[in-house]
Amino acid sequence: MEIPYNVEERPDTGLYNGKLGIWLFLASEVMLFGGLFSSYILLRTGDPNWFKPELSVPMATLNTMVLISSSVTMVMAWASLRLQDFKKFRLFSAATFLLACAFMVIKGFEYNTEFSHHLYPSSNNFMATYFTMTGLHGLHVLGGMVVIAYLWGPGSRMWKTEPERFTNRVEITGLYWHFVDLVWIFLFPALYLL
Amino acid sequence: MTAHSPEDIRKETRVYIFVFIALAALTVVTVGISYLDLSTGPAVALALFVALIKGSLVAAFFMHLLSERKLIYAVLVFTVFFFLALIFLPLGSFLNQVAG
Amino acid sequence: MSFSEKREEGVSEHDSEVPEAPEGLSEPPDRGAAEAHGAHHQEGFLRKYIFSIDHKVIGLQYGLTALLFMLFGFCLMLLMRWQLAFPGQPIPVIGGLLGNANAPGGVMLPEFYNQLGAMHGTIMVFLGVVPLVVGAFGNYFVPLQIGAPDMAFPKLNMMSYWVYFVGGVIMFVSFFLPGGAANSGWTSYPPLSNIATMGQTAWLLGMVFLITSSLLGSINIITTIIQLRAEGLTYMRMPFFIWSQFVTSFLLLLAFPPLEAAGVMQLMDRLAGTSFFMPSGLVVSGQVLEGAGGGSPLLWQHLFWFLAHPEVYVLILPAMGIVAEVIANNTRKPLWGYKAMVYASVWLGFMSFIVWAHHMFLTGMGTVMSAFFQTTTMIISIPSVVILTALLISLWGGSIRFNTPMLFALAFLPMFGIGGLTGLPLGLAPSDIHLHDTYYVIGHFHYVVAPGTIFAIFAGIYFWFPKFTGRRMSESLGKIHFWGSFIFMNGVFGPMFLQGLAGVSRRLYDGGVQYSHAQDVVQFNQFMSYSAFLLLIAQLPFIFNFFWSMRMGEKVGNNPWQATTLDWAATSSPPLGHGNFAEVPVVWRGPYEYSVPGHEEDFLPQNVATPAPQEG
Amino acid sequence: MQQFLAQWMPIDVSAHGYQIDRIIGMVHWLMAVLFVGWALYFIYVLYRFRAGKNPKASYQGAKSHFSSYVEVGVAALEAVLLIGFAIPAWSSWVTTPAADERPFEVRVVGEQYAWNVHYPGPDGVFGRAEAALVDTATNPLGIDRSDPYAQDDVTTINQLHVPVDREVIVYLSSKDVIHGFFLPQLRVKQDAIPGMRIPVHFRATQTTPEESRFPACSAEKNCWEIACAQLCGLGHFRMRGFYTVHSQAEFEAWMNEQVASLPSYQTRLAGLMAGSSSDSSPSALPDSPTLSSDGETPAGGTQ
Ligand code: HEA
Ligand code: HEA
Ligand code: CUA
Ligand SMILES: [Cu+2]
Repeated sequence: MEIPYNVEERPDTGLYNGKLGIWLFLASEVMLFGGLFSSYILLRTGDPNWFKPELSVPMATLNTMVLISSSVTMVMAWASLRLQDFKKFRLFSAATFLLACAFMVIKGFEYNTEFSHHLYPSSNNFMATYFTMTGLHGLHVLGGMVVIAYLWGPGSRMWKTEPERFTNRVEITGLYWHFVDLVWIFLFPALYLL
Repeated sequence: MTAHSPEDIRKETRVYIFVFIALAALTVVTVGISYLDLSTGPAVALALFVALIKGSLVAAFFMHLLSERKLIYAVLVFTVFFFLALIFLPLGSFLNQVAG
Repeated sequence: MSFSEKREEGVSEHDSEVPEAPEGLSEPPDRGAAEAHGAHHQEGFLRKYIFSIDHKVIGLQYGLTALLFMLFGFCLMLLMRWQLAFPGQPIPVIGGLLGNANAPGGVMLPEFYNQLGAMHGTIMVFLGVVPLVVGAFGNYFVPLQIGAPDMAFPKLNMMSYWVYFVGGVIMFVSFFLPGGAANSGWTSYPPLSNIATMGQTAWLLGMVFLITSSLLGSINIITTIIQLRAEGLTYMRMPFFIWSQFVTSFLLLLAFPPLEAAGVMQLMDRLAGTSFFMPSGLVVSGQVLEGAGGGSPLLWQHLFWFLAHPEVYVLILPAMGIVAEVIANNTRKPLWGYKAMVYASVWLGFMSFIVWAHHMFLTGMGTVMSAFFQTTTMIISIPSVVILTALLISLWGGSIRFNTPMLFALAFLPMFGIGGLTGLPLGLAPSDIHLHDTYYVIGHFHYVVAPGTIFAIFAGIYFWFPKFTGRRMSESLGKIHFWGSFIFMNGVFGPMFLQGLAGVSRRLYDGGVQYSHAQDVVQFNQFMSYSAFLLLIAQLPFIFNFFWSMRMGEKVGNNPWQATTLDWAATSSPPLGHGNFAEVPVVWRGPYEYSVPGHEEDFLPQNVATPAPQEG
Repeated sequence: MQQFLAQWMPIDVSAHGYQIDRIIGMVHWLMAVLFVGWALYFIYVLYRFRAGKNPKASYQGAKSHFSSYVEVGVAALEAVLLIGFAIPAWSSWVTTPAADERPFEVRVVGEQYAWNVHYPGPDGVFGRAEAALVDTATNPLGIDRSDPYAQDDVTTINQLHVPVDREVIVYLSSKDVIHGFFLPQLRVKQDAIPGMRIPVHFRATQTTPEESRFPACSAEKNCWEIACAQLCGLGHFRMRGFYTVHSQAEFEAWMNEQVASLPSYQTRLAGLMAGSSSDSSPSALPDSPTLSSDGETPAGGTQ
């Protein structure tokens, strides 16, 4: 027996399984990052000696732009599939992947500068929060990259056999990807600007 | 998503571009604000406000929450409630600490 | 497609190359590709029983692993109970095997006692009960009771078991690390845990795995319940067990991540030298600790209890669900106040997120916040009262069959009653001043988890055993097991309330013999420990019964208890592969239509179409 | 009920303890009534509706709405307990007595596995203390004896002495991990958390009988002890201290004796001692400079 509503939507909920699943997952991610944000706020309000070293705002701004762009290319990739344009999908998802790479490289440079200024997680609680939050966010980016690469490469064979299902997969990956972007949108002012 | 004609989808893609421009602009705005020498309170409020707008744009359009099913909203409403509890109750306890 | 074909297709192996994203972005198996490969008729042993993606196999895997862990957790406790009853005396028989680092000459060291305590709590909660009630019962019976062929995401399901397994192995192996296992209590309060031995790092890693596993499992259960309900199975026709799993999964989904965050932070503190939970200027054994400082120990407590309070309802809600099933079946009548029970459980789940700081009254909480948390704590006791009341009143007018599952389910009621009621003095902050961190707390929660949840688990095992195996467990052994467990559980936990009132602290290596204020009550320790040892003996008939009945038990049909829910419409020991039902069930009515007037049999299954299907 | 439970509870010698005991008693009443009520019903039902006697179940079941009244009743009683007793009791528990009540102040600092007690001495002001100065053997609290306020400060280990019938504020903190400061007979329990300085206050209503005083008391029955309630490491079980409630005169005598034996004090502050015979342990000025700087230092560990 097939598992129902894997591809098609269940009439009373209007959802296919994967979409509900990913939103539930994202809900739990909200709580994960919520725990970190909560800690950040508490530590910061609770510590009269809170110290925040200068971080590179230009690099982070650039990275924000990169991540936002990758979100657009991701959503465009999905739209292309819905328009039955597989070539464009490939193009856009390759762009997404490359932008994600760019994000990670820039992040790497940033970390490097910080290390060279002798700023480590152990330096103070700001740096600890900074490295933990951006590190965890980076891991999420990395996870997303793996999936995007898979869907660009071997996973895309499914387009021939089950196009609708493949489109769903891309949609789900997109939802996740935008969430990662969304987290960054909050991390950026919280860690760099305030 | 099924009921969308190619025409609709093309329209959507145009919206995506607008959203992108808005996001980029708002990023510049946040950075700009951070160079105004505001005191902590307003600075935090303003930065969070801008981030909230940006986040809502991403959620509403890229994650197409605007046209999403009720069920998803229900899940998110719960999540937001518990998220707020997670942020504010510990903070409340910290501020309501017996000290001497 | 004939049924047998469907079976084979479901378990065929395919697209094993799909990389699973670490965040669990996994997807259901790709059946199209499988057909392209040509069906693998001889699916290997590995695929069928080890890396199975069938919810029933996974459920059994969860069940057996968790039962073993529970037994292990119990054995750890027996060592501790020896030390509590006979402080400083060598442990008989196995004392010599524990190693010099733990028990030189068979006499347990305090370090070792603390390891056992922390690991008993952790193992019982995270490796025993949660995997049993959610991983095993949830996995096995959610799809069956809602008439689904499998879970919504079978691969995710398999992953959730294996992630759990790895977490369990890490926890187990940590006993063999230098310095032994984690020894800072199951609550792992820093700074103690930050400066503890390597076992704590293993504990944190293990917890990250266990939390991830629960998360994957809960996504699966929620999606399955929402998306795969059989036709006609509206929300208000779902068995109460399904409701309890539904609410529980939301708790797992939303309450666990903050502890994952906290776990990462504590790992950073221990491995990267950060100071999230370390205030400045600590002096440990005369040495000023290096490090940035400025952190907050209370931050951990908030994040921990944000998880751990909902967690206790994760332990109890599915137990209530099991008890409700058994009671409805064995009173031969519908549950009284089903709707009220459903609303109460949703309410319980909701409230459980905002009561957590009742574990932290004595951390210097001001009046406003303590009033808030006391109020929410009192409010949350109401839905429990509602559910228990409904179950009790359900007995009225029944035709009560006293078989083994029913005995355990019935005993659950007063036992949970004792445990729940003793939560009230703890929930009022002034009385908690005296009772906090005493054996009163230990008594309170053991009454809810041990003769509470564990009894519900036993009830569930006896009740559903015929579904797993096609055979029934022996009733006479079952009754011995019941009475033994019932008596000795009370023998272990009852005196704890008196010890708590006297002010005996928990987690004391010697059970408090040095303290004057404990003198009147420490002598109970021997009685309690003897009860605990006898409790182990009382489990032997169960263990024997369990394995013996698998082979030799009385063979029964699909519906030996004349029950109404969909799980009993499936063949007993249902076929593996995605296919639980010979034909897709359609639901016509509510879950507990027993003794319906005008119907000659005393039960009317949900899926049987009667001339006039009634509104449920 | 209260008397019934008191059989197992330690005696209560504090001014606020009756509130705690009363609440414990009242909740246990509620619990007992609920439990016994339900249990009687339960047994009756099991007997009356057993399958042997009642082969045919009733589809309707119970029709009465009695249970709703029970539920509303439970909620109402909980509300009364909460609003009428628990919240006010907590509020008074956390409200530190004002300066005009002349509270006696003392610092208690937990460490693995002992209770360090720090008295401000006759000047009523705690001297400066600092983590860097800690020496386990000679100066466990890290008191800076060069601070003028510190000259007359008295320290003890595992011995807490307090006057009777007077508000006492204990400023609790810890050097290393979290401990639980528990005085069973005084109904005092409070976590001692490093990095924080939490005041607990109480008023003892009885002096400690001679046989319950350290070292005269026998471990068997009669000591008034400081217990550690919070797991703090392998020595948690033996982190046991003693406390003694003295009459005012006795307390002063004890304090003078301690001060007199301070090496710094004998040389430098002999004159001050002469004037401190009758009622000279002045309450600390809450706004005294040392104290407030104490509060500001996040380095709670060893202040
Ligand atoms: C399954 C687990 C479970 C459940 C259900 C509960 C339920 C409750 N718990 Fe408990 N609790 C724990 C597990 C649980 N707890 C654990 C593990 C700890 C300790 C953790 C640690 O520190 O290590 C703890 C600790 C704990 C504390 C902290 C104590 C302290 O450290 O000082 C508090 C304080 O408020 C509390 C309160 C409550 C309350 C008010 C309920 C209420 O929800 C209870 C409501 C129920 C009722 C009111 C019963 C109603 C029933 C009847 C009236 C019917 C009677 C029936 C018959 C006689 C047939 N609990
Ligand atoms: C779900 C949670 C759970 C469960 C079920 C139990 C069960 C038991 N617990 Fe425990 N306990 C905790 C959670 C739990 N505990 C926690 C969280 C703590 C606090 C830790 C801390 O301080 O940090 C604690 C602490 C704790 C203490 C206090 C220690 C101290 O403070 O120093 C004691 C003392 O007696 C105790 C005793 C027992 C006993 C005798 C049982 C018995 O009821 C056990 C009975 C077990 C069984 C009946 C299982 C039988 C298993 C089988 C029959 C399996 C058969 C196998 C197959 C078929 C394959 N526990
Ligand atoms: Cu100090 Cu326990
Ligand atoms: Cu709780």
